[in-house]
Amino acid sequence: MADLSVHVGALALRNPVMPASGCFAIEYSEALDFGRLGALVIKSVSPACRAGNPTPRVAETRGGMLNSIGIPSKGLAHYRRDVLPAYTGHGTPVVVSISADTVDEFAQAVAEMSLPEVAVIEANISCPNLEADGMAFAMTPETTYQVVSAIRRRTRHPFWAKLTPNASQIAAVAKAAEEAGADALVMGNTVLGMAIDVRTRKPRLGNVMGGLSGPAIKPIALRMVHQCHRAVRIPIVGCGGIASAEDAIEFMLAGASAVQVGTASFLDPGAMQKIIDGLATYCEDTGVERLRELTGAVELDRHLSDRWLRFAQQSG
Amino acid sequence: MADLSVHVGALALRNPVMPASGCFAIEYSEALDFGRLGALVIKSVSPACRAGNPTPRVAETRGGMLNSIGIPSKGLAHYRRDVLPAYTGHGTPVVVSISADTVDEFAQAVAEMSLPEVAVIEANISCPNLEADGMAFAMTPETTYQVVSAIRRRTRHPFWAKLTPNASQIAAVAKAAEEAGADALVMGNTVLGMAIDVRTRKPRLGNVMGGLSGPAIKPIALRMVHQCHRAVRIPIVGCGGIASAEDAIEFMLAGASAVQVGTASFLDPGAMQKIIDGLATYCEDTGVERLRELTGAVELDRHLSDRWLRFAQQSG
Amino acid sequence: MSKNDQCFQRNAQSVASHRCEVAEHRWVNARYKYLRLAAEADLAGATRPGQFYQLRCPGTDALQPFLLRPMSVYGTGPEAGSIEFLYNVTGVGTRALAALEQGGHMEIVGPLGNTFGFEPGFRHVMVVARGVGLATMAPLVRQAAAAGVRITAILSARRPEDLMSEQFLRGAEAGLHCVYDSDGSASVESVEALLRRLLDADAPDALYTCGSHRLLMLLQRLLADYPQVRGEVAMEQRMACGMGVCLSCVRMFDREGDKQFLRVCREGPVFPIREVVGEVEFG
Amino acid sequence: MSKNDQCFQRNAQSVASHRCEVAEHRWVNARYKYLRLAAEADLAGATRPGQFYQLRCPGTDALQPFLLRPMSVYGTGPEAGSIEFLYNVTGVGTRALAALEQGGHMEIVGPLGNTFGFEPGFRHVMVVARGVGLATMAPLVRQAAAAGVRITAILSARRPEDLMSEQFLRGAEAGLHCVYDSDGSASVESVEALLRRLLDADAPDALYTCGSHRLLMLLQRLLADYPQVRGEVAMEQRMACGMGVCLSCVRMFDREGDKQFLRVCREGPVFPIREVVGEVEFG
Ligand SMILES: Cc1cc2nc3c(=O)[nH]c(=O)nc-3n(C[C@H](O)[C@H](O)[C@H](O)COP(=O)(O)OP(=O)(O)OC[C@H]3O[C@@H](n4cnc5c(N)ncnc54)[C@H](O)[C@@H]3O)c2cc1C
Ligand SMILES: Cc1cc2nc3c(=O)[nH]c(=O)nc-3n(C[C@H](O)[C@H](O)[C@H](O)COP(=O)(O)OP(=O)(O)OC[C@H]3O[C@@H](n4cnc5c(N)ncnc54)[C@H](O)[C@@H]3O)c2cc1C
Ligand SMILES: Cc1cc2nc3c(=O)[nH]c(=O)nc-3n(C[C@H](O)[C@H](O)[C@H](O)COP(=O)(O)O)c2cc1C
Ligand SMILES: Cc1cc2nc3c(=O)[nH]c(=O)nc-3n(C[C@H](O)[C@H](O)[C@H](O)COP(=O)(O)O)c2cc1C
Ligand code: FES
Ligand code: FES
Repeated sequence: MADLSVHVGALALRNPVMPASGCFAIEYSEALDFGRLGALVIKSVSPACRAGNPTPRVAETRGGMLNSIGIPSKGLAHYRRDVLPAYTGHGTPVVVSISADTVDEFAQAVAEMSLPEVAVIEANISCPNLEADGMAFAMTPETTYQVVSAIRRRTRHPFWAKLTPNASQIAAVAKAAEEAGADALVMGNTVLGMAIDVRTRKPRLGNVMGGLSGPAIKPIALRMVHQCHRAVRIPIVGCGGIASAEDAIEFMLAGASAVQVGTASFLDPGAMQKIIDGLATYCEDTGVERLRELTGAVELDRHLSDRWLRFAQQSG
Repeated sequence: MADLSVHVGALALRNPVMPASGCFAIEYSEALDFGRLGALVIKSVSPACRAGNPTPRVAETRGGMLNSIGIPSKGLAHYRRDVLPAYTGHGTPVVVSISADTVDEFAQAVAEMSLPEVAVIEANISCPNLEADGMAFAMTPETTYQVVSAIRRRTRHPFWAKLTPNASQIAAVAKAAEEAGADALVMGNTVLGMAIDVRTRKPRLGNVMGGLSGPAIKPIALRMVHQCHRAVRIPIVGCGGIASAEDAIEFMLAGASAVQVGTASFLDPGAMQKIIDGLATYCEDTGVERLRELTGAVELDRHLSDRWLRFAQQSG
Repeated sequence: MSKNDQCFQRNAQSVASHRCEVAEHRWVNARYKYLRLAAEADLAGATRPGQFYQLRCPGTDALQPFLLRPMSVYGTGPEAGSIEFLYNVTGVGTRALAALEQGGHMEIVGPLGNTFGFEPGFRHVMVVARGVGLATMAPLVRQAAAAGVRITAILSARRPEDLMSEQFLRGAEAGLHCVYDSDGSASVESVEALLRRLLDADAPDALYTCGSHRLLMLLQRLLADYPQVRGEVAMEQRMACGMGVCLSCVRMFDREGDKQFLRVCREGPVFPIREVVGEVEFG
Repeated sequence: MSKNDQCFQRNAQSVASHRCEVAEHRWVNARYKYLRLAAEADLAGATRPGQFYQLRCPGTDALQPFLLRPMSVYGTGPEAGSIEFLYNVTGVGTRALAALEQGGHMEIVGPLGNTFGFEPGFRHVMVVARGVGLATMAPLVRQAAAAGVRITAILSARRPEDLMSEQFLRGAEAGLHCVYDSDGSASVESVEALLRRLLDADAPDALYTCGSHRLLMLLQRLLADYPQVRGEVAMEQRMACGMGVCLSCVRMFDREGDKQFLRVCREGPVFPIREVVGEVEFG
């Protein structure tokens, strides 16, 4: 049996497969053995109490779905008391995901959640920054640097910055997060989208726009993982449209050290376990001994363009 | 029979359905009556001669495809002599799409192609700007303004700026194009993506990365059309994942005056005609007399968020 | 939200995606289809009345559903792996599903959701159903009949040919009252009069409803006058995960004076009628 | 690129997406399936040997092809709407296709591409096939047989059980030479010796090949010594549109000393063997 263990920085995981925030909760223990996952990532919590967005909160699209759940939250104290404990007894590292509205609130919240029972804090900096007119922190390198460095100053806990695919200069954003002290990147969140019901002429989501996830966005997320991998030296956790072991391998080849599975669990709550099993099978079938060696192992032919150009120049 | 005619600025079209550049050529006359389309948009041409990108140039993804054709070109003189004439005799407005490497080359090429037999010039400013390190012109408002205003100075022809969904601040880019004098926007082009073959570990495209198109990107393109519609007063031509009459309607409701169909034709070369027929049926079924009245007619409930907040506040 | 030692409301021993074979699939009337699936697992033993599954409706060339579709269990057994659904063919998913042929395969995820608060000691129950509500409450009717509990059923439909009373009772004995839009007997006023007469004559231990928001609101109002009658409703909401994970399916409920959002897929789909907040629809 | 008065190389009177019913679908050996479709349109009349269609392989739960799959026409008729394919079950699309049941439906787009340069006045033709090449050249064999032209066929395969010579000839008479990897007779040296012997003994008017790059390169080399023999090959390349529109399927050819990119789907799939540029593979 191949060695499926991976590292994300100093953190060792028994395998690279973990849930994506917001697509996992304690109820999945009815369908999965939490002790066999790589890590447990909990739904984002925000310090501010919020009810979340109007219904309908989900709509389907071709090969994917839109959601505008928002981050319903009852605050950090409630979270620590009533949410977190259920996740900490499974022998699997727990990742707490934080959202916040301002740089200070973010840093403060991360500090507060830097608890011994929490292995990693994931900062969901794809969420709106109220100080920048609601534009997500991770949309620009500048605001990324600001929030990540503020967080770094307040915690010694391993922390991952979760980037958004809506950013146009993803390599620069990734570098800003690295320079500001993030231990790893999660690439990435949902892509902003919209759908309209042509019968009622109304948006399909109560909130009008929402985040696109699922296989439809996989090529975009994969491209961004590859771009981040070229740009930074910190590890990358790939996320976006992963639904099979082959998808997970694709992300690892592109540069991911581990992967998160979101929407795929909605179609099969046992999806993560099937992906883990599939990784073992892939390794056996292809003679890979240590899965982690796949990270960044895409075979790029650096001379291909030149060869092609020379070849093509023969034509008139 | 409903009135399907629309206007894109001063240009009147018999219906809103036209091909997307690069997804249409004279060979489709085997499958379509060009006299029944709204307009004919030809594959982008660049003044510089190019062979295009290495093969393989296409790969499929979930609900879409990646392409890295590039813009093979034999220059403008060849285009004018050997390509354009085949399109001009069908009684349907011809849209010439131009790509270029620099601002000056762009402006020069548009000027050169501002011919009487050409109804509109589409400037594919989603293509790489060699003066900005290969970043596409339409990635930032600044470079958009530069190239569009340079083009505007050189032509009196109607011209449309084709934007890229890879830009993060799409409303600002749209406004820059409007202020710089574009007559309309085409929203939008492909989304940059990537795919890896997990068996060979090689990228599925010879060029490594490529543009994602097809239904997978529809929610993204639709959202951007909506954002552009809120930001500018010039007309918008919607493009991205349109494969059915309902998709076309969805784009019109979001703010498009006309639509372009790309990838869908590859799955059925008669797709555009079926969409046109479907638009007529939709109008009949829903009692719409003038299709153009649908532009921007999405029903947004401006008070919904407030109502929801008040409703949600009841909860503890 | 009720808690047990698992720190969450456990609705099933285990939930999984089950690959099933289509054992029977046919039209019941112009709009509804009956579907019987055969699974490996003991779904009959694992599933309780009121629970639902999420169906992975197989795509066709023209229809490509992505999310699963929540469907109440219409019946189970007699074989352990046998499970039945009764569904309205409406949108993308159910139209795609309708094309599935006998002998074909599909996946379903479940069992999901809670169950009706039925107690074998009950003497008399009343069910008020309309449309798809009928599929949801059929297992409850069977349960009540098996327990020897007397059943009064009020069935509402557009027209007599839409009623499906045989599909509802499946041989169970019940005092049956059918009301129709077509002759006005299904109007709120008529149904109110009918219900008051029935409740006054022989108040049931519990009253269950599903399938009509209008009937639900009526029953909530009526039940204020019959405090001894337990009232339950099976609700619907857009779902993604169906397991309580994604928070898409919330509705507001008034639980012991505390208004709160509950997940239809987890704390429901069955809720006390008295707790429903007659919310306006959003979006 | 050849031009006619339509300013492009017209390969068919009209091209359309045809909805077909699966009339027959069965395994031919462990890797190949035979598929016969029934369409409304007169595909038999519209399709010429060497042409292909793009198949919209219907998705399954696990396999969801997006692009159409190019497939040579293996045969047409006797009914006007009848069209046959013979395909290798390999990746996402063909595995999904293999699951399609008799009586099911699928869409195909065509006819696409050019045709073999066969002339009824020919006396003798030679066909060299391997793998899927067999499907592509089967209609040419039938055409030659019908025209009373003598046929020499060299079939290459991994092992005797992979050969499908009956599927290739379909009753046509031919001088048949079978070579195998398993006994070494399919090695380039052996095949070269065989071909030289055959060409020297009775040079054909034309020699056609499909299905092996190695054989193609060998034939290109050999044909230099037999300038009077016309040589043609049917090529493959990744495709999106299949109609000459998207420019994805280009390969380089040397046409009258001018190296140029041609579209396999439009200027091909049949090209003169002598024009092929033995390009390295990219990507
Ligand atoms: C717990 C529960 C049990 C149900 N049981 C039954 C049943 O036994 N028989 C039956 O006919 N119907 C039942 N429904 C309703 C059924 O889920 C919808 O009719 C179905 O999802 C419509 O799918 P569609 O693809 O045809 O429609 P589409 O319009 O294509 O659906 C688009 C999206 O909206 C969702 N949606 C549409 N209508 C509803 C609805 N009424 N409730 C929740 N989501 C909806 C779909 O699930 C899908 O995600 C139940 C719903 C719930 C929540
Ligand atoms: C003109 C032409 C005629 C053909 N005729 C036949 C035939 O009669 N019988 C037969 O078995 N095969 C034939 N092929 C090859 C056939 O198209 C591929 O085997 C098939 O596309 C593989 O699809 P897949 O989904 O199984 O593989 P996947 O690996 O899932 O395919 C992924 C993508 O690559 C493309 N692709 C993969 N292999 C090839 C290939 N060899 N050539 C072109 N594109 C490819 C697919 O079309 C698809 O777009 C022909 C190809 C061409 C170009
Ligand atoms: C219903 C839903 C809720 C989500 N909630 C959160 C969240 O609270 N915090 C967060 O960082 N990401 C959230 N996401 C984004 C996912 O974590 C993930 O990044 C995204 O869905 C892409 O992965 P996928 O395609 O595998 O789903 C949510 C996604 C979905 C679909
Ligand atoms: C094969 C292919 C080639 C394309 N070539 C061009 C091009 O030359 N110029 C251009 O502006 N857009 C080009 N595009 C982008 C399309 O015009 C269109 O914007 C995009 O594909 C999204 O629309 P769709 O989802 O309907 O295909 C190309 C797209 C494809 C798939
Ligand atoms: S559907 Fe996900 S929480 Fe109910
Ligand atoms: S496949 Fe599109 S040009 Fe050949």
